[in-house]
Amino acid sequence: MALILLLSMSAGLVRVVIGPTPADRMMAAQLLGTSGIATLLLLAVALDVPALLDVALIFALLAAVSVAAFTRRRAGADRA
Amino acid sequence: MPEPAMTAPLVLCIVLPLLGALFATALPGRAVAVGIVTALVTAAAAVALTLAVWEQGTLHLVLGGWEPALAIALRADGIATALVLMANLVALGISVYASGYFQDAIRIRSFWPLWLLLWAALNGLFLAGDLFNLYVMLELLGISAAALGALTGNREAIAANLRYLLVGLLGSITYLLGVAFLYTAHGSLDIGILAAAIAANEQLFAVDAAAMTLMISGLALKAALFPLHFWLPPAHANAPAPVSAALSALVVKAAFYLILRLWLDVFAPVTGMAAAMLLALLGSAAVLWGSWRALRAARLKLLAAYSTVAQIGYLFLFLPLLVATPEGPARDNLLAALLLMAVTHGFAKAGFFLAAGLVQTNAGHDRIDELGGTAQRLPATTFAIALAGSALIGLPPSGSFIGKWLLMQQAIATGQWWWVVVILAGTALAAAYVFRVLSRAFGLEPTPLRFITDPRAEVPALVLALVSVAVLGLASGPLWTLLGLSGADA
Amino acid sequence: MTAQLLYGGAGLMLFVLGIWSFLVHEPLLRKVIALNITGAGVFHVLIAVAYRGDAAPPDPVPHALVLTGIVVAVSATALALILGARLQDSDDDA
Amino acid sequence: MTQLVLLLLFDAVLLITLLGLALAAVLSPEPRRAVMLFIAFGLWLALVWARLHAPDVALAEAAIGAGLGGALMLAAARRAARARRQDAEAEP
Amino acid sequence: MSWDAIDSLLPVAIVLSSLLPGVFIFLVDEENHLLRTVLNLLGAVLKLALVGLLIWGVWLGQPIETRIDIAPGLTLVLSADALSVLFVTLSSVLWLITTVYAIGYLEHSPNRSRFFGFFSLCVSATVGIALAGNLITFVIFYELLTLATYPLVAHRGTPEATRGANIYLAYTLSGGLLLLVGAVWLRTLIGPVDFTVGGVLSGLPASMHGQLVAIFALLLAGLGVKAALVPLHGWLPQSMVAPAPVSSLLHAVAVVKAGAFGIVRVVYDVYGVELAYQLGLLGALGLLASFTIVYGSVMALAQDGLKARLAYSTVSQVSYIALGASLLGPVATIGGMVHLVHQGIMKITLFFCAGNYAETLGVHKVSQMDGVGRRMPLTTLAFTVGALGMIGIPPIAGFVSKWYLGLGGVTSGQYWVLLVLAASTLLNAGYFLPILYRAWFRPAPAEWPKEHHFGTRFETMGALLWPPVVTAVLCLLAGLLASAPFSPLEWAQLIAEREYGL
Amino acid sequence: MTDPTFATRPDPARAAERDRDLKLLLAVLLALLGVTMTAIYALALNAGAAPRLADLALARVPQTGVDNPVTAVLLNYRAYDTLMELAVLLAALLGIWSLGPAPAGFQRSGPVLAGMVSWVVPLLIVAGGYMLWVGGYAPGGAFQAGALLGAAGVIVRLAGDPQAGLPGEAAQRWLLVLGVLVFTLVGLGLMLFGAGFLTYPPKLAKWLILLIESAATLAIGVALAAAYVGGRPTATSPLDPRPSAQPK
Amino acid sequence: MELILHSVAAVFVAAGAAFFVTGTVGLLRLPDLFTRLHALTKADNMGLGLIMVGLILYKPDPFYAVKLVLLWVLVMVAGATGSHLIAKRALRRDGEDLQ
Repeated sequence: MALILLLSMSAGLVRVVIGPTPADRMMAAQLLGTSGIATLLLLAVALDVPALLDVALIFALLAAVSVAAFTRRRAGADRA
Repeated sequence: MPEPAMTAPLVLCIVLPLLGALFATALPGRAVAVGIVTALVTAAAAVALTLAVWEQGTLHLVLGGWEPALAIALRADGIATALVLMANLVALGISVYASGYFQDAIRIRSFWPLWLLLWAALNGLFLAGDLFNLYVMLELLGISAAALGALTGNREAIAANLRYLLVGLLGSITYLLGVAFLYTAHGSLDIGILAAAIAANEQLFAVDAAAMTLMISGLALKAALFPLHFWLPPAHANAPAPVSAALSALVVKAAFYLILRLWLDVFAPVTGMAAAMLLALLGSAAVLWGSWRALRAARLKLLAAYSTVAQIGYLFLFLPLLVATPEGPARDNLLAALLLMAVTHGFAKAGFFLAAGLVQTNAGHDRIDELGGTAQRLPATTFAIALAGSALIGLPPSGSFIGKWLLMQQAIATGQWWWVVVILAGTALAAAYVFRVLSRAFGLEPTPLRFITDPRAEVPALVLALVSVAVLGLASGPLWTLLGLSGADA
Repeated sequence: MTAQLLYGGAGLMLFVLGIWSFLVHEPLLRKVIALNITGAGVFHVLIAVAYRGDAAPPDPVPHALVLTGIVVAVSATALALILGARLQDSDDDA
Repeated sequence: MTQLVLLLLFDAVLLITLLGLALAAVLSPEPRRAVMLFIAFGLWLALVWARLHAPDVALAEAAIGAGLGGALMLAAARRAARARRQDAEAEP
Repeated sequence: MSWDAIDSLLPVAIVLSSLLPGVFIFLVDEENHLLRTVLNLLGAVLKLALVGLLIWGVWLGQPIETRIDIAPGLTLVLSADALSVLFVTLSSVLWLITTVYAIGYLEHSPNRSRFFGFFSLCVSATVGIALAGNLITFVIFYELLTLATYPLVAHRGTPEATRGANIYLAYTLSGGLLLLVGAVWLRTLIGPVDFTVGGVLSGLPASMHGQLVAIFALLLAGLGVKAALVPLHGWLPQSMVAPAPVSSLLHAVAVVKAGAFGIVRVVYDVYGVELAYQLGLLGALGLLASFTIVYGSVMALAQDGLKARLAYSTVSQVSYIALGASLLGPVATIGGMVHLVHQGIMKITLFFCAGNYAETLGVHKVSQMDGVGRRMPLTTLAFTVGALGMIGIPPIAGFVSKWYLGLGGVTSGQYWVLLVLAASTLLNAGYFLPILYRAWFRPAPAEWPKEHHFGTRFETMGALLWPPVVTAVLCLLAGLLASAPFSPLEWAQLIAEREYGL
Repeated sequence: MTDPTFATRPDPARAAERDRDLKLLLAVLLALLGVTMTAIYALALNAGAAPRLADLALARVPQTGVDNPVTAVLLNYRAYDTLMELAVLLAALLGIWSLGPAPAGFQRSGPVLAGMVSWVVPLLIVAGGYMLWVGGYAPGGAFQAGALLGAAGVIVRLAGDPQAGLPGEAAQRWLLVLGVLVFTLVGLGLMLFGAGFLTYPPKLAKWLILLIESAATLAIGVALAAAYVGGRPTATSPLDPRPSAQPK
Repeated sequence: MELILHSVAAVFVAAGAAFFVTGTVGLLRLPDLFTRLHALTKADNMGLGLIMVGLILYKPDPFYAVKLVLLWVLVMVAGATGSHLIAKRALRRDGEDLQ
């Protein structure tokens, strides 16, 4: 199962690489994040390492941070 | 479990500057006072450590009370102690000098904590008995050194130190990969255990050799061995003077110390003539190229920086001779001479840079061709440059004279006479670049009234330079005792 | 120990890839990324060594080393990037 | 047995994509794309650590790779992109 | 005090008696003339007293030696034998006189603390060379001498001074390096090289003789630079830009003598005359010395600058010492040894006088010396004594040296030495007599180039006048009282007896 | 990185070609190196000392005061490394501070982002606390917790507060040194009482480690957030008005 | 019993995975940004939700379940905010990030 997810993620990666717009890449990254969480959850079960759940939790929390980081603009930066 | 009181200096040498750095960070208004007090107590701890090693031989402390394999060991043998003593005395001098060097509050606040962290890293590095701990120390050293070097804030300094930081990171990562290999093969990080394991497992020669190659090339990058020296001159030449002194005299030496430690202790069964020859050839190139560039340098501090490249090169010339010389008094002498060269260079280069900084402050620049008047207005400083310079050349009486004497002696004795040619050429070039500076001191300028005008700035440089010449050149016997080596006639 | 070899080998590939990129690419950001990838390669080797199959508990020592290494790497990255920013500022001023 | 093969396949895909990501990150001249790829690389790395039973490291990697390191690098990438644009404007 | 307590401290005390005042002089404020003068003279007098003690001890045959381990296996040995006493005495006596002269000469120019500091260091290095008991000690002090003289040559600060100093440095440091290699090489062969009467190498197997010849070449090249053997003499005329006291003491005495003294040490106390002769080293040395003697004199003829002429004369005269060392047999040794002293006092007289002419009248060239004898009779008288001594006119000191050298040549069957001496004497006369003629018999010009009046009742300042007069008297005494006890000749005979085991 | 020495090149087209060749050559060489190292690594894995430190480290865990073996290594067996690692972080931050004041912050957040921030930040802090606590017996610990706190700072700065929600300079400085300070003082205190530097008595180990970890978490969080701010705190300096005050 | 639970869980997980695959395919194949955005949010929320249900069924433990639900909510919020921000930026075409 995890394998399928992984394959799907790999395909998603293509979008990250090819773009064409940064928005596309970001969306793809978001999808990657989510499927990464899913993969971690499955791995937690498959490998019997419950702590991977915490890893997934942090993934989710920090996905928010990275989305914000991607879309913020510096005060005073010119709108070129 | 050794008596804590006995091994206390071992810990204190590292912890005291660390604490000082913390207080200097937390109390920025009192940074100078905290710094000076810390410098004094740390140097005192280093002296105490030296006395302890002098009396009892190698000190060894496993932190945490676990099995040595599991925990981190601190150890102070003769080599480490000699370098610790040198580093701490030099650092004390630099601290005194720095207490008057920086003028604006922001620099003062930035300098002291970083400087004390650097100091802690130096002591920690010299005293570490664990390969991964050494990695952490290397990083602490590299990061604080690069940050200190950029403190002047001008473009060249930032660019040079950024490059220094990146190169240093590359070096330490490469080193770490070597450590990973060793852990894979031998399951330990402790220097002593690894040494035994490497000696016992000859079938892992390939792994050990690979690890050695990785670690030594990573460290050679940090020690600025030719041709990996490219980052050093701009970084050292553009840093504030006390920082340049510390970088050139101590930080580079720390990387070399590690190479030596690995060479002598950990990889002793793996090292061979081919590797030693390669390193010594690079060392020769460093001697010649560094000296040549120093001769052509337009600026005083750049000259000093290139001279460091050359001086580090000399230290590598010892390796093939160490390989070729069987255990015994001759090898002891060679090892002691190696240490003597390193220690002397530490004192001399620190003195040189401090004095150069003073010249720069006084003249507003450090272009050698225009220094005449300044050199003459500051007789004590010029004198310090002269003393330090003669130690860099290797003129008697200086520690490096004895070092070079013994080096040449062993080169002739082992039939590797070609190093003598390198040493001679390097010495002649060094004389040329040092006297190129000194000849500016004899101009038609007005007479200075006093020998010393600004004691806090001039005395440290003078004292450090004097130590490299008078103390190390005339009474280096105690070094042999400290190293625990027989001082027999070779 | 197939997994160990697989992941360790991949780590070594990452290591050389990072070094290659560090050597050939000029911009600071690319050098920093390259260094981080090099570091990741070394961590790979360590974690692979620690891995002892799915049944046995892994060796905690390399894990701790890698954790320390990560902190060091991020510290250095931060300093390098901000040094680069200052450098760019001084270029802009000039 | 199949499980073993599947796991091996999983390993293979994970590593190939990981190396591919690293290569793409390293080869990308556009700073922001490089950083994004690097962040994705960090995510993958966390998966690797998870796979190798190193949850502590995976936690740290997730926090650093996706969080701080990424944010720091993004800030730098923004600067770099701006500098590139300025250069491009200045050139013609 | 008993000899036991003294004999291990005396040599080091002699070195320190000028080293410590030197260090303190650096710290003296520039305007504090009195303190500086007191320090200078105190050191010089103290040293002289200590040297007196030393002479007495050596005469009695006391072993006087200081040993300091600077590193295991490397020992600094300061010891006194008859040969070192000769050189030490010469340096100490002349130091005192030159210090007085230098105070008069320089007390009104800038950077005095620096000058006198280095001046004292120079003398310390020179006595260190004299007292060196082994090769490494010799090398150390030899290099120190280079370092300490460099600032003195560069002292004036003019571009020519800097250039001269750099040339001086290039020569002497390169020489020092060769010497260093030779010393290291020798040490690897036989261990510590203590200077021993009769040499230390005679026991070595013949297979090593090739190496010994190579080492000798290295040592000779190193020492020959300071001894100004042709073709290594190029620095000497260049460094005449230095102030007169420097030229007089250092270049006439200390530096060149250090080289010559080193050659003597190497021949007698390292190789041993017998071995050196067997290896054919003496012949080579003799040829080199003879060539230098003639070449220096010829060059001196062509110089118009007074100091330059004296400098080439030095090149020529110092090689008499090497010549003496190169001839097998005690008589030639006596000639060479005694010339070490005689040339020193004669040449310093000449340089003092040259300094006086320059300082008082602004006269720098031979062609400007018309009638100086009438303007400055005492100085010119001293000059005359020195010049005639150089030519070898009895009863002045120089005659004694040449006599013994000639005799040495004859007794060793090398008659060509006489030829060299004759040629040299003729040439000496050729470049000194015209000066004397001009000074005494040509009318003085209406105006001197740059005349100073010091407001004394003598022709010039007392501190400048008396030193050359005293040294001129010494030249006469050394010749007249050559056979008195403790005269240089007697001492040279003592050395020769000990070296040849007579 | 710009290098002035390589700034001028005579012929760009040929230089570019040579550059490419060089890159390729380097790539080939490094690939060979990678393959060689992999072979050597395989050798090391096969012939190496198989359990390495694993068994020993796991066996001693009960005496360390914590149940998570990684935490045991980090804060007990190799506590000294961790102490120095905190010092590295401090050094990097001090280096950043030495380079000048913080650059401008970000534009103020819109309502959606503000809404997210308003509950992600507390969540991050809670998660940090959880990580810290859980570190004693399960994966987690001071560093992960500190990183979460740092991430909270990042998101606060992204949302418009240029100081990333950090306190004033004086407080920041104390918080920064807190981790190393507590660590060192505990170590020295133990030495003073005869146990040896960083040698915890088994009974106290758990609490001492928790104390150190708490301090370290705070310090790491503050250091990471401050590193993201990217310069000296500016609020205390009257010369630099807070950039966010400028309307844009 | 356990076997049935596991099978059901597996079905859920498989369904979730299918959603992910769909999302990815959508991301790759759909013509413009906004339709891609749509596909993405679908895959996100549904895929993850399904997998979580599967996992909760696989290992029924309250603490575990709470954590999973929290995780899901978090992902939803972050996803929603992210999509919103992306869309806003893309529509306005301002800001240096999205030139």
